[in-house]
Amino acid sequence: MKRKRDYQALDSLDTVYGYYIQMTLGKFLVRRILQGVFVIWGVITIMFGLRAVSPGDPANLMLAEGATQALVEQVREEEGLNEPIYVQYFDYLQGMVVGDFGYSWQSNREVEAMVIERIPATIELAVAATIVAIVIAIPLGVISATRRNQPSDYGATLFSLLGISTPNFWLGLMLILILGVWAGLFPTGRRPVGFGPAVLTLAQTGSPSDIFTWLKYIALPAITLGTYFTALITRLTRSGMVDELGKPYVTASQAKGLPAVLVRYKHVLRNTMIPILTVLGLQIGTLMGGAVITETVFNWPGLGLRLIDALDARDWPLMQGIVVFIAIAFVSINIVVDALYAYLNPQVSDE
Amino acid sequence: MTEDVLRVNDLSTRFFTTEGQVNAVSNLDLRIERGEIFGIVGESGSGKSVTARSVMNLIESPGEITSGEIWYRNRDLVEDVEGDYPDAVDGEFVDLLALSDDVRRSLRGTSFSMIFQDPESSFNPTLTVGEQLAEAVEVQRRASANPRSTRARTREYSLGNYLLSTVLPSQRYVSEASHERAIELLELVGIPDPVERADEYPHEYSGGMLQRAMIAQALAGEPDLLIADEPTTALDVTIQAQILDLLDELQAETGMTILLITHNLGVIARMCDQVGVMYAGEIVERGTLEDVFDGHVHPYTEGLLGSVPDLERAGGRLQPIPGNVPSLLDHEMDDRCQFADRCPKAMEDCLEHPPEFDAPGSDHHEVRCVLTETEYDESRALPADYFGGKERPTADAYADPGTDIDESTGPGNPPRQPVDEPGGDRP
Amino acid sequence: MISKRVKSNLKQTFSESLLPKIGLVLLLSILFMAMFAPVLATHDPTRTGHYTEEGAEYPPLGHEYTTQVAADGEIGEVTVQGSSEHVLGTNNVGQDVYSRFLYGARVSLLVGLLGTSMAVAIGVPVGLVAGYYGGRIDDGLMRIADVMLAFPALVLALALIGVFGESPFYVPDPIVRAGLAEGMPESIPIPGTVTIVVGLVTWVWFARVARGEALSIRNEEYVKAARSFGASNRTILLKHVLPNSLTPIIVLATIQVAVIILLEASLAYLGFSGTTLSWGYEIERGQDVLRTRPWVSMLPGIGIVLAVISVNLLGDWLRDALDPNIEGEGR
Amino acid sequence: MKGANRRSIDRRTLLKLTGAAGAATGIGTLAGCLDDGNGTGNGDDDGNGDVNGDVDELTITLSQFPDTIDPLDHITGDYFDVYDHIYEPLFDFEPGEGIFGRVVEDWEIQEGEGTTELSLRDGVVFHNGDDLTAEDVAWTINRTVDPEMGVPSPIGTFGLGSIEGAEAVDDTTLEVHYGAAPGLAEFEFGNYARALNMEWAIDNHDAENEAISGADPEDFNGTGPYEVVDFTSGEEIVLERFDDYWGDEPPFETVRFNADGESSGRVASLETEETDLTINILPEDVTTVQNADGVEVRQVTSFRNIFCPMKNTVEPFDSQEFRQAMNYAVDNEEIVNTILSGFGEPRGQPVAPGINGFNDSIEPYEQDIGTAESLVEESGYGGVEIELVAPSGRYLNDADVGETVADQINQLDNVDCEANIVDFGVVSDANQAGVEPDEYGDTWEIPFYLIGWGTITGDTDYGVQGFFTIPDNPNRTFHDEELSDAILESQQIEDPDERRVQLEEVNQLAHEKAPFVFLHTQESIYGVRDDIQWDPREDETVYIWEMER
Repeated sequence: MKRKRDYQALDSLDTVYGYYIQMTLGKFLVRRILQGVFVIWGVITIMFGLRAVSPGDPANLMLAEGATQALVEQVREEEGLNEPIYVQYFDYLQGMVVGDFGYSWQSNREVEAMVIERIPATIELAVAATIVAIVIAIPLGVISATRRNQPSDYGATLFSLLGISTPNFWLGLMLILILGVWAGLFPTGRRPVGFGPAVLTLAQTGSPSDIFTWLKYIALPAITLGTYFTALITRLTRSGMVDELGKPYVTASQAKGLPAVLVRYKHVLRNTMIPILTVLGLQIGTLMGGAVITETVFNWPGLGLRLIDALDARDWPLMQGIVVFIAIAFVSINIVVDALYAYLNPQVSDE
Repeated sequence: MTEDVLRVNDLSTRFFTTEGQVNAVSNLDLRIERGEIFGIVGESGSGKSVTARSVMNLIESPGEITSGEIWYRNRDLVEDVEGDYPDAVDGEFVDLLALSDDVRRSLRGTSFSMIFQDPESSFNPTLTVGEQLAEAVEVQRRASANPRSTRARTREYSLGNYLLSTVLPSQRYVSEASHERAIELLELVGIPDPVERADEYPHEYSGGMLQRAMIAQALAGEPDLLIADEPTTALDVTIQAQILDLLDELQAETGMTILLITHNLGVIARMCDQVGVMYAGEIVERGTLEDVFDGHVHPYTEGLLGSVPDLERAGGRLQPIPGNVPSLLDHEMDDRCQFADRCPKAMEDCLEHPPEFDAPGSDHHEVRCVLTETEYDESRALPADYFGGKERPTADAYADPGTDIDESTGPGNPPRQPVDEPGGDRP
Repeated sequence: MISKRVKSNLKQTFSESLLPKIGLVLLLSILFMAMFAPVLATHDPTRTGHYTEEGAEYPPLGHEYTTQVAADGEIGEVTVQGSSEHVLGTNNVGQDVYSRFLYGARVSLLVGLLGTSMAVAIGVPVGLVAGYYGGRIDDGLMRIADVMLAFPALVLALALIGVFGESPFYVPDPIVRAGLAEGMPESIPIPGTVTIVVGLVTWVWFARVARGEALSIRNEEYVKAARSFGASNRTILLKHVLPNSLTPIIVLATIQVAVIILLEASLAYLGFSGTTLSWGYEIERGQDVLRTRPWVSMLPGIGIVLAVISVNLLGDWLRDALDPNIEGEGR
Repeated sequence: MKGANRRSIDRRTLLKLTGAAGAATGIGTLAGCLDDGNGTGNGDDDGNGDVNGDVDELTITLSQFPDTIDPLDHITGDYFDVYDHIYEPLFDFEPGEGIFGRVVEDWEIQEGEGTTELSLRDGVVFHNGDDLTAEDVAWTINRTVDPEMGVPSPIGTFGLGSIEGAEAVDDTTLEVHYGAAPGLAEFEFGNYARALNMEWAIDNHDAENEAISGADPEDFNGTGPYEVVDFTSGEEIVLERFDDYWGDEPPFETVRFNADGESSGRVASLETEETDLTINILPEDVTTVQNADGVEVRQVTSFRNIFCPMKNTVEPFDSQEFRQAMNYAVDNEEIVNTILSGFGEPRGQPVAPGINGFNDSIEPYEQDIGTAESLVEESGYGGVEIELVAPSGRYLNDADVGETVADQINQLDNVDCEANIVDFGVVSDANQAGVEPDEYGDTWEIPFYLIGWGTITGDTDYGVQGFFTIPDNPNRTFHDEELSDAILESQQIEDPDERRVQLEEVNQLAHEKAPFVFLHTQESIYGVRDDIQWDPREDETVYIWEMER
C-alpha cells in the first residue's frame, strides 16, 4: 500500500483527483465548475451568516455611531433589515448573482467599484511575488536536489526552513528597517504609480522612469510576500525532484544518452512541477492572506488593505464583497490549475 | 574472427551508505566477445545490475566505482580520446574509467544502451512514447553528425537551448526526422499501427508493448553493446517468450552484442553463449553455456540449477537456496568464500578467499571455488553451527521453508538485514 | 500503536541527522523558557513605567539612543544609556523587553497547542466518520472542506473574530502559585477567541487527512474481518480506524502547531488578539518605533522564528520517520 | 424635532469627532500619488516637484483618506482638511475668539425668535461657474439637518444639532432657525455651515435623495479657493487654485492630499520630500522629523481630552469613592512625560484650556496610591477585578496609554485591572451603548474604556452634554441627575458670562463626581517643511490659506 502524503500541501493528489480519474477532461471541467459555483455559494452563505450573528445593529453601524432610534428604524426599513432573515438572505443572494454586491456603509459607493479599483495593486503584488518565488525557488530546488548533502543543498534547506518559519509582517518590518531605513535602498511603503499607468507613460513619452519608480516601490513588498512561497516551492521542488530522480525512467533517459539538461528539465523538473502546480493552486489562499499582511505593512493600496479598513469599520457589504471576490479568484485559479494538471498529466484526462 | 568488445578487470563498486560501506561489486573480471550474448545470472542483490550500471556509468552517489578498468574496443573512440587521455588508450581499447564523465555520457545510446526490467516505470509517463524514442534517435543523429568530437556531442545542448526550445519550435531538441525514425523503430520491434502508437502515452501501452518500445529505444543508437537488465521479469510468461524471440531475432539480424542480466536460468539457457554466475558481488563461475550448465563446479551454481525443476519451462522461477541472503556491508563481510555459510560443502579451506581457478571445459571456464582443485573432504568440513545461530544446511537438505528472497533489485537499494515486521503494523 | 519498526525509525532518523536535534534542543529551550518564565524573568512583564530618569525607554544594555521630549511647548533632546537592570531594554510603555520575551513564548506555545488540539478534536472525528461511511456524508464533508479552503485562513479568522470579539481568558500561573517566583502576575492572559478561531479555521486539514486514512483503512482485510465477526461500526472506528490513522495525524498536528503559531502572531500583529502579552502584538507595538527603537520588535520576531523553526524541524523529522512512504531524505 | 435629535446628535458627533484627530484607524488608508500617466514621474527621486523649487505646489499627508465625497456625509477632521478648501466654511472660526465673516458678510440675531439672519457676500461663484445664492445655502443647511433629505448627515444631525432649518429671504439673505440659546447656535453654524450648489447637486447627483458619490473631479463643486482636478479613490486628491475665487489668492497653485495610516509612513514621506506637511505625528517619530533636513515639528495643545469613562450603572463604578480611587491610582503626569514624551498636559476635567467654561482652578488628580486604596476599601469593592478596554491607533499612543493606566490601577493592592486592546469600533460601540443594559445594543457590558473627545466648537457644552445629560440621551455614559441638570440649565442661559460661570461649575461637578478617569489633553503634532510659515490650530484643522511660503 503506497499512499503519498504531502503535508505542506496538506492534501495529496489522490484525495483531490482520485475520483476524477475516470472522467474525460470535458466532464471533469464541467464538474469542477459546478463545484466552484457551490463553493462560492458556500462562501457567500457563511459571510451572510457571520453578518447575521455578529453583534451590533447593522443599521447602527451603517449610520455611523450614535444615530437616533428613529433614524435607525428608518434605515432598517429602507435596507430591508426588518424582513425575515430568509428574505434578506435571498435578496442578498439575488444581488450577488447579478453582480450587485451592494453599497459600502462607509462611503456609499458601489462595492464592485471599490473592489475592482483595488484589484490591480493586489495582482501586481501577487504576480511580482510569484515571479520572485519561481525565479529563485526552482533553480534553488533543482540545485539542492541534484547536489544533495553538499553545501549548496544545506544552504537551500536552511533558507527554505527560515523562509517558511518567518512571519511575513516581521520580515517586512526588518526589510524596511535594514534595506529601507538603514541602507536607504528602497522606499518603505506606498505605491505612487501603478504598473498600468507606468507602462502607459513609457508608451506615450518613452520615459521608463515610472517603471523604475514602480519597481523600486514594489521590491520590498514583493520580496516580503514572495519569501514564504520561495521557501515552499524550493522545498517542494527539492523533495519532488529527489523523489522523481529515483525513478527508473530517469536512469533510462540517462542510459539512452540524453543530455543532462534535458533529463533534468524536460523530464524530471516537468514531472516534479505537475503536482507542485496543484499544491500552489491550493496555496492561493495563503497568498491572499499574506497579501493582507504585506499590504498592511507596506501601505500598499490593494484589496487586502481595503479588507482591513472594511474590517476596522465593520463595513460588512465591503467585507463580504472582498471575501467573495477572493473566493471567486481562488476557485477560478484552482479550476485553471486543475485543467492544466489534467492537460499536463495524460493519465488524469484519459478514460 | 571473434574479438573482445569489452574487458572488465578487477572492477569494484561500493556504496557508501549511512549504515556502512556496501561492497556491491568486488574485483570483478569479465570478457565479452563481439556478437555474442553474455548472460549474468544470480540471486537478487548479487550485484548483477550494479555491474551493468557500472559499465553504463550510471552509478550515482552514494555509489562509486572504487577500482578496476573497463576496456572498450572502439577505433573511432581511440582516435577521439588519444590526445586528451593518452593513458586511457591501449591499442584498439579505451579504458572507460579513465575518461571524463562527459565523454562517457556521449557513449550512452551510441556505444552502449540498456533496457530495463520494468518498462512501465522506465518511460516518462508524461511524454509520448514516440517523443521518447525520438529523443534516443536524436542522440544518435547528433553523435554521427559530429563523429570526431565527443565534446561537441555533449556540450552543444545547454539549459539556454532548452529554455529557448520551450518558446521557439526551431530550437526543439528532437527533429522531425527523428520522429519518423522512431516510428520505423516501433515498426521494427513489431508494434502495430506505429504511427498512431507513437503519439500515445506509456500508460496506454501494455507491458509487452512497452518492453518492445524500450528495445526499439535501445536500438535507436545502433549500439555496440546492448545491456538487457532483467528484460522479461515484469512480464507475463507468454509475453516473456515473445520478447526473448524478438531479442533473438534482432541479434541475429544486426549481430549486436548483448549483455543479458537475469535471475532466470531458463532465459540464460535459451539465449546465451557465455554465462557468468554472480554471488555477493563476485562472479563465482563463468564459462560457456555448456561449462556452466553441464560442467559446473561451484556449489552455488549447483544450487541454482538444482532449484530449477525443469529447465525447459522458461517461466520457472528460481527456487530459494537455503540460508540468508549475504550481507554486502563491508563490516559484516569476512575475507572468505562468501558462499561458505550457505554451502553444503564448506570446508576449512573456504575460510580463505578463493581466487579464480581454471576449470575443466572450455578455455573460458573459470570458477572461484576451492573445489575446482580440491575434492570435498568431510573430515575438513566446517561444523554445522560454525557461522552462528542458524543451522547450516547439510549436503542433502535444500528444503528450508520460511526463507524468502527479496525480489527487488536496483543499485540504490542495498540489501539490508531483514527486519522483523511485527504483525498489525502497516508499512 | 507505536511499533518497534517505528521506534527504530524514529531513533535512526534522529541520530542520523543534525536537524531534528537542533529542533528538539530549540523546542525544549523555548518550553523551558515558557514554563519557567516567572523564575527567569527579571521584572513583572506587565509592569509599566520602567523609564530612565529623563522619561525615555531603556535601550538594550551597551547601547544608547537619542530622543526628543517636550516640556512647556519646547522640544528638547535627551540621550539615554542602556542599563543592566533592563538588559534588552524597555518598550513603549516602559515594560521590560526580556521578561516580555519569556512570557510571549507562553502565549505562542499555548495557542499553538490548544488551537491544534481544537482542530484535531473537530477535524479527526468528522474526517474519520466521513471517510469510513463514505457516500453522502463524505460528499457533504468534502464540499464543506472545499468551501473552507476557499477562505484564506487569515481572512476567515479575522471575520470570525469580528463576530466573536476578542476575549482573553486568564490562566493561573502554576509556577507563581507554587511560590517559585515573586512579584510576577498570578495569572496570564490567553487569547481565548483566537485559540478557538484558529481551531475553527484549520480543522478542515485534519478532516481531509483523517478521511483519506479512513477511506483506505476501511478496505483493509482486518477491518473486513472485524466486520465479519460482527463488530459494530463504532467499535471498528475506535479500535481499528482511529489507531491506524494516527501516524499522519500526528505528523500533521506537529506541522499545524507551527502554522497556528504564525497565524496567532499575524492576528496579534493586526491587533486582534485580546492580550498584549504576545510576540505578534509586541512587533506591532514596535512598528511605531521601528526607526528609533528597533529592539522592541526585533526580539519577539526572533522568538517567533525560533519557535516555528523548532516545531517545523520536529515535524519534518516525524514525517520522515513515521511515514517512510513519502519522499524525504534517504531512499 | 430639535430636542430629540439634538441630544442623540451630540452622541454621534462625539464619536465622529473622536476620529477627527485620531491617528486614523490602526491601518489607515493608503496614500499614494498616482500620476495618471502624464509623465511627470513623481517618484522617489524628485518627490512631487517641491524639491525642484516648485514653490507653487504643496502636498499634505493625512492619516485617513476621505472615503466619501459628499461633503455633508462625514464629521471627520481629516476630511474637513480636504473639503474645506473645496467647500469653504461660511464663517472663519477662531478658537477662543469666536466666528468671523467669510462667505457670510454680516449676521444678525433676531432676538427671541430663535432665528439669525445671514447676509452673503457678492460675487461668490461655484467652480462650475454658477453664482452662489442664498437659496443654495439654505438648501444646503436643510439638506444637512433633515435626515429625510439626501443623506443622513452626521454634520447636520450632530454638528448642527440645534439648527432646525433655513430659508432664503432674497438672493443674498437667508434666515437660520434654531431651538437653543443663540450663542450655542452660533457656535454650531459658525463651525459647520457650508454651501453646495443646489441645482448642480440635484441634477447631477439626485442629492435630495442620495449621497453625492463618484470618483471624478466633476463630482466636486464648491465655492472654495481650490477646485479638484484629479481624484483617485483611497489614494490621492489633487486641487488647483480656482481662478474665479472671490477672495485672496491662496498661496499655492496646486495642492495634493494623500494619506497614510501609520505615523512612521507619514514621517518617511516627509523625510523623502514626498510631502510637505503631515498631521498626527507620534511622539516617538518626533526625533526622526527633527533629525531630517528641511523639516520640523510643530505642535499645539489641542482641544482633545483623553479619558476613561466609567459607567455608573455597573458595579463597581456605581461608587463615587471607587471612581475617585481610580483617578488617584493613575499618574497622569508620568503618562504624559513618558508615553507622550511630554506632548500633552495632565487634566482633571472634561475639557481643555481655551474652551469656554474651562475651570482654571481644577487641578488634575495627583497620584496617591494610599488614598486610592483606602477609597476602594470605603467603596466596599476591595479585591474587585476590572478590565479597561482601549483602542489602538486612534489617539496618540492610545493603546500604550491604556495599558499603562490599567497597570497603574493594577498596582493597587485591592484592585486587579487588565488592559484589553481592541479596534476603535469596539470602543465606540461601548461608548454609544448607553448605561441601561437593555437600552441600546448589547455592548454595554464594557463599562470602562479609553476614549478621546475634541471639543472643537470651543464650548464646554459640546464636551459634556453627550456624556452626562439624561433626558432623550440614551447614549449617555453617566447617570447623575445633579450633573445633568447643571448642564441643561447652562443651555438656556443667554448671557455669555453667566453661562460661562455655570459651565465652570459643571466642570467642577464633573471633577468631583469623577465620571471619567481624567487623563490628559493631547497635543497635535505636525511635521512641516520649515519654509512653510504656518501655525497649527487648536481645533486640529489645516487651512492652506493660513500658510505662506
